[in-house]
Amino acid sequence: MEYRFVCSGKTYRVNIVADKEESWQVAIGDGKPLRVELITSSSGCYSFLMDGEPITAYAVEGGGKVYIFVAGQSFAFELEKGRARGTSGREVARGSGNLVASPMPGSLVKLLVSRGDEVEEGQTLAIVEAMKMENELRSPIKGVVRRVNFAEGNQVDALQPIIELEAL
Amino acid sequence: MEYRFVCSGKTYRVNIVADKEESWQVAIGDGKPLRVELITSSSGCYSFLMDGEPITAYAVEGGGKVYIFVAGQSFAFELEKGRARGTSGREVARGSGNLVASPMPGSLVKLLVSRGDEVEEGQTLAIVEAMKMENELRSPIKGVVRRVNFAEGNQVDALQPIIELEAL
Amino acid sequence: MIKKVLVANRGEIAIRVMRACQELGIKTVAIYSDADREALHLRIADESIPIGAPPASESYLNIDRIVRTAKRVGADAIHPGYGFLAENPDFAQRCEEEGIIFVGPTSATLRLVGDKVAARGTMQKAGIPIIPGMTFVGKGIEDFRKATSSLGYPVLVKASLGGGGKGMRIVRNERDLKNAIAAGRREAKSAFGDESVYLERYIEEPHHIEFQVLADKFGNVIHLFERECSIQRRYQKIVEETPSPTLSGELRTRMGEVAKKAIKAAGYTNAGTVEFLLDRDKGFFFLEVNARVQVEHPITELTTGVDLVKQQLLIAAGEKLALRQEDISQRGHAIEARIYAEDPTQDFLPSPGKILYLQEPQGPGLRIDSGIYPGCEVTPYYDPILSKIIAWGETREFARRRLIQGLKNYAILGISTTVGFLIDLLEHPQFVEGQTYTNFISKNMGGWRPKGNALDQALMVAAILSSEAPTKPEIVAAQATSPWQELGEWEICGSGV
Amino acid sequence: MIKKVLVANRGEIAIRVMRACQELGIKTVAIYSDADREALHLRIADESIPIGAPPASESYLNIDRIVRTAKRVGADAIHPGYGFLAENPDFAQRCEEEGIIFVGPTSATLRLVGDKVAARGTMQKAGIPIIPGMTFVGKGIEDFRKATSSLGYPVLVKASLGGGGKGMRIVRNERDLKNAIAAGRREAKSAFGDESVYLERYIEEPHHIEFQVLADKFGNVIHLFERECSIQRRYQKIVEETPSPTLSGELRTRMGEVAKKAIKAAGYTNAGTVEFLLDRDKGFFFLEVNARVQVEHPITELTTGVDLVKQQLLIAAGEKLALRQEDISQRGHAIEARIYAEDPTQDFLPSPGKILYLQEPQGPGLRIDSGIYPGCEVTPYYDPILSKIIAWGETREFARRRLIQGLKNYAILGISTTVGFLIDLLEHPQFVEGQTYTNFISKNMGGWRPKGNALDQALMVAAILSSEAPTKPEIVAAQATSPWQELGEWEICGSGV
Repeated sequence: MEYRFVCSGKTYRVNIVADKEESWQVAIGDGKPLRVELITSSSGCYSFLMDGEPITAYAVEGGGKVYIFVAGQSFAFELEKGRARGTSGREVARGSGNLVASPMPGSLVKLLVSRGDEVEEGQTLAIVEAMKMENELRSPIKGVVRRVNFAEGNQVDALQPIIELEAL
Repeated sequence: MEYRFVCSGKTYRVNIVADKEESWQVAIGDGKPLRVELITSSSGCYSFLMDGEPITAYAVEGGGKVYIFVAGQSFAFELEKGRARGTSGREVARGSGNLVASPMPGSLVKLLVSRGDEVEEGQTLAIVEAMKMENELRSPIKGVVRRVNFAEGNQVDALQPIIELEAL
Repeated sequence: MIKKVLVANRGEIAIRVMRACQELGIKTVAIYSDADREALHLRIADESIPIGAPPASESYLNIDRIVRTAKRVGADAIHPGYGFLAENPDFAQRCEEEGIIFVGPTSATLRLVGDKVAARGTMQKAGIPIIPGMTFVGKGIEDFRKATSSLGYPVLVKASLGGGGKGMRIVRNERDLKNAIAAGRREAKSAFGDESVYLERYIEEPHHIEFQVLADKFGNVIHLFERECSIQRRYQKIVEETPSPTLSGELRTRMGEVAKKAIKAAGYTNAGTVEFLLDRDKGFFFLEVNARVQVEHPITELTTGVDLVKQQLLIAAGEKLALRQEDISQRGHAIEARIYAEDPTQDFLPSPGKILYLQEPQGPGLRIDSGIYPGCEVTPYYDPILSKIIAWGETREFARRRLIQGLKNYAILGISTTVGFLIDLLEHPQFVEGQTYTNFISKNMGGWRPKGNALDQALMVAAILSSEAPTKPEIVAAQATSPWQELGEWEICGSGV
Repeated sequence: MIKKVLVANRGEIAIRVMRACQELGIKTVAIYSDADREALHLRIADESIPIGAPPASESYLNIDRIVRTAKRVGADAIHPGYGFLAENPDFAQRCEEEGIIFVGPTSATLRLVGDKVAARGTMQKAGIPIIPGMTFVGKGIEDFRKATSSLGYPVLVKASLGGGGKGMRIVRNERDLKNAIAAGRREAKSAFGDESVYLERYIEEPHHIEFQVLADKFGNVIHLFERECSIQRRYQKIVEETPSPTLSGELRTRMGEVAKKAIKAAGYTNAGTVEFLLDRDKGFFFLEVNARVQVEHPITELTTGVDLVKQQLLIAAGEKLALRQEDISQRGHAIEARIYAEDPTQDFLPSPGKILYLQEPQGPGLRIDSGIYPGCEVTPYYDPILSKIIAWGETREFARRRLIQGLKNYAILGISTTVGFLIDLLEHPQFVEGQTYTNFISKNMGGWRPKGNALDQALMVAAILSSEAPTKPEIVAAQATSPWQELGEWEICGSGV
């Protein structure tokens, strides 16, 4: 069986075949399959043998993602939903290239453009403050401001489009 | 509403009335009701205000009991099932006074009496070893051995009657 | 002695202070904003009082409300922790006026050392080396332009009331100067309520070394050796250690004496830190006095055996320092790593959200000062520090390995954190060699991503869990918000009722 | 240096040893019985090998199998931990024959000090004071009766190969002598594979004080001061501290020198402990040499800053002691409390079962050496120790308060533990005053029950949870045994597949 996981905007293919009880053959992408055995699982903590090497992983699910901590690194995976089912908010904000959103919730402290302004790629369009840090939102493209959805002082949510652009 | 909880063989009455959302009036036995408010709960950890005093409690349920840790002390409660529904294994073993059982699983290393023997109250009848510790099982009464259910070297479960006595 | 302390802070430092109070037999009062109704520091305190809306300006920075709360609950002292009002002279003065002990220096001292520009002048007069730069607050752009003409680029924009890197901007050419000053002013205003900024020469690849001092009200001053705080991102420390691998014994002694001199020049009392920059030629310059307990104070505690927060409380209560300089020695080595709710793959962008899973490490030589619990919400309102992990070892190398093992067992899921980044930083060959300087991260860790083998392992785990997942309708541990969502099989027990 | 260590143990001590190995860059191999397939020490090791059925005699005591396993995996050393084979001379000898480094003294030394009767003779000859009693192993009951006629009652039955209180019985009159000897022999046989017992005068209300020593293979011996281990139940320590509140500086120095003399008399190498009884008149008697790392070693580590397990490994590898006596000093105070799966309301009866919930404390000055995790099964096969919590403080009182706070935040649910008992013990006025002696528990803590107000609070919580519990069919965290029982809302994610 093949799964496609999305992590930080990249898609990863994983092929998995159940071997025997609590044992699998798993291959990443077109790589060689590895034998993975589950030794124990308890309260979100899982012990595996991966090709004989003991690996402890922690996993939890929330908000449609699975979060996994292994070897000190943590990852958030989403199962790829297929193109037919449309794109998520995050994909819109990042992928289409003409929407500018804050990657985190915060307060819109500065709005540097208005409707109709021409902007350069990399130009700072707005500043959002969260956790006492200012973060500049820059234009992903050269274009024209088509819409501004918020005013200075507004609270904005993560990935909520603040400015909509049209490419030039 | 009244609950009856059994803990270490004793029964405790608790009266509880819901006050408003996440707030209750609770009385132990015939005591004065106390106002208890729930502040937070997360992953088995609960913060309450009891009569204004902050109390953190941990709780989990398993095997028909609820386990509660508060102020460094832990308790296991069972809801009293009512007399009509018979007595549990533990109650049989302890309450009737004529059954001798090990309070923990272990190995029966020594059997000191046989069927028909007369025994004194407090006399050692058998020795069970668990976790490298010998534990003597003593007679709760003066009586006669009616039955011996295990042989030396057998594994015994917690609260499984090993010797049955008849009072003299 | 103090009887009851109101802790005017939140998170790990509020808990740290409360623990010290408990050990001294002092009652504690927590305050909390509406966003912190479920925060961990409420569970530790003897009582907890709400003090306002989530924005800090309406709660943790609300001087009037905090002072009134202290009076109402009968607290005879306020401990401000770090950040928020810790170095606010108006707050300290208000406490003085109301007869409440402020656990820190006097308002007059705070005013002096808090004004970086004034402090630079005082130190210069006392014969302490300072970094070349402005000794007055810049007004119009011309003031700044003029300063750069003698200093040369790069320069650093600094907030006069600054601290923790807030309001700081490095400027490498004339073109960026104006924007940098404007941004610095906005951040300074938001963080400290004052937009004064000035310029200093920017020293390339310096070491950031600070000395911990304790000063009582009777003129006794001791230092507790240094902390090497060069590893920073966004001008904020993220890894600190002591002893510094850079200092020779002779230099350490000399800087310690200068630190004590600086403290005396400022008329400083209570626990404080004298920060220095050490340049490539081992020249050192006074940077500022941090008039608070520092985030990184545990590494000093672990190597000297002195409890700094308890000392703060004793000094504030008017006691004489029981420690003399000759009582203080360093034993072994300690390293602290700060765990932030930040995404190190996105330039340390704050990452608020819910902690869906938490497993903290333990074991020999590890100390965890934590402000989080499983299921808690990390809100976007405050500094994104979650916890600190500190390792002590007989040698730097043993401490480093312990810290890495600790981080590898510090499972926080649901939000991005600095854990994985810190492991790779601590394993970097330059860190292993003790080659720490303030641009270590931008130079060595740029474009950091988790290593491929960890990603592969995580993908395999994800695939296994996906392939075995039957339908199950709710989230365990993560989103349980009321008792009955967590107690399984309860009805077996309850059915008899 | 050693490259790979097989740790012939389980639980917290196996993990402790593995952590020391990791810090020294040594690979680790865990062994486990069938009962321990899911034990925590497997998660820490680089590889894990099953070695037999649950009874220790078929697994952790199976010398042949353990040695063959070590050879097969290429381990050049075996660390035995404490208990099991730690002080077994046959095991050490087998390692010597097979060319495997045994992390401990030589088999010859183990044979000498392990035979308590022979050790008493050796020490007597070296001029070290010993407790009056038999200097030979008793055979028939007459041997013992004869000994009691000169010693007088009460006497102590002790296993010649004993340790940890196993096989020990106090006898207060002639009538109980025979049964006590038989029981002592059975326990000794089961614990040590040898039923030899002897009698010693029973000293009333003694202090149990031991000195930690390190001895290399070049004749260098140092001591690392004492541990006060008087608080015991069933002849087994449960609370230990250092420095001892009972010793004067002069007595401490004198006992330390005697401890080193004893170690030299025994030709002892590696880490070891010389145990003394201190009577009411401050007279001290050699009790025995413990030829292993002790359960309570962390309190010495926290006050001296020396990592004893790393020292064990370095000495075993043939290195010279880098520490001299004058390098060793005590800083502050440390207290350890042992958390056992035992029911303190039922005379410390072992309480095996599943740990349904676990929340371990953390914070300044606390160290947790733990062998458990949420959901793990505590089986009835082995010693019921779960974990140790150790508090360091600048003073005894600060350490004591920290330890109590730590215990109050150490939530273990599902089995009975000593946590609540330990809190009340540490709060007992006699403990606060430092009045510790070996019958402290029977004298001060008899019939212990949790305090009524804790019970009341727990009952209120139980009632609230009962009253709010709707139907919910399964147990969270507790009984989850496979991934899909724990990942909620997984199908939301999986539905796209």
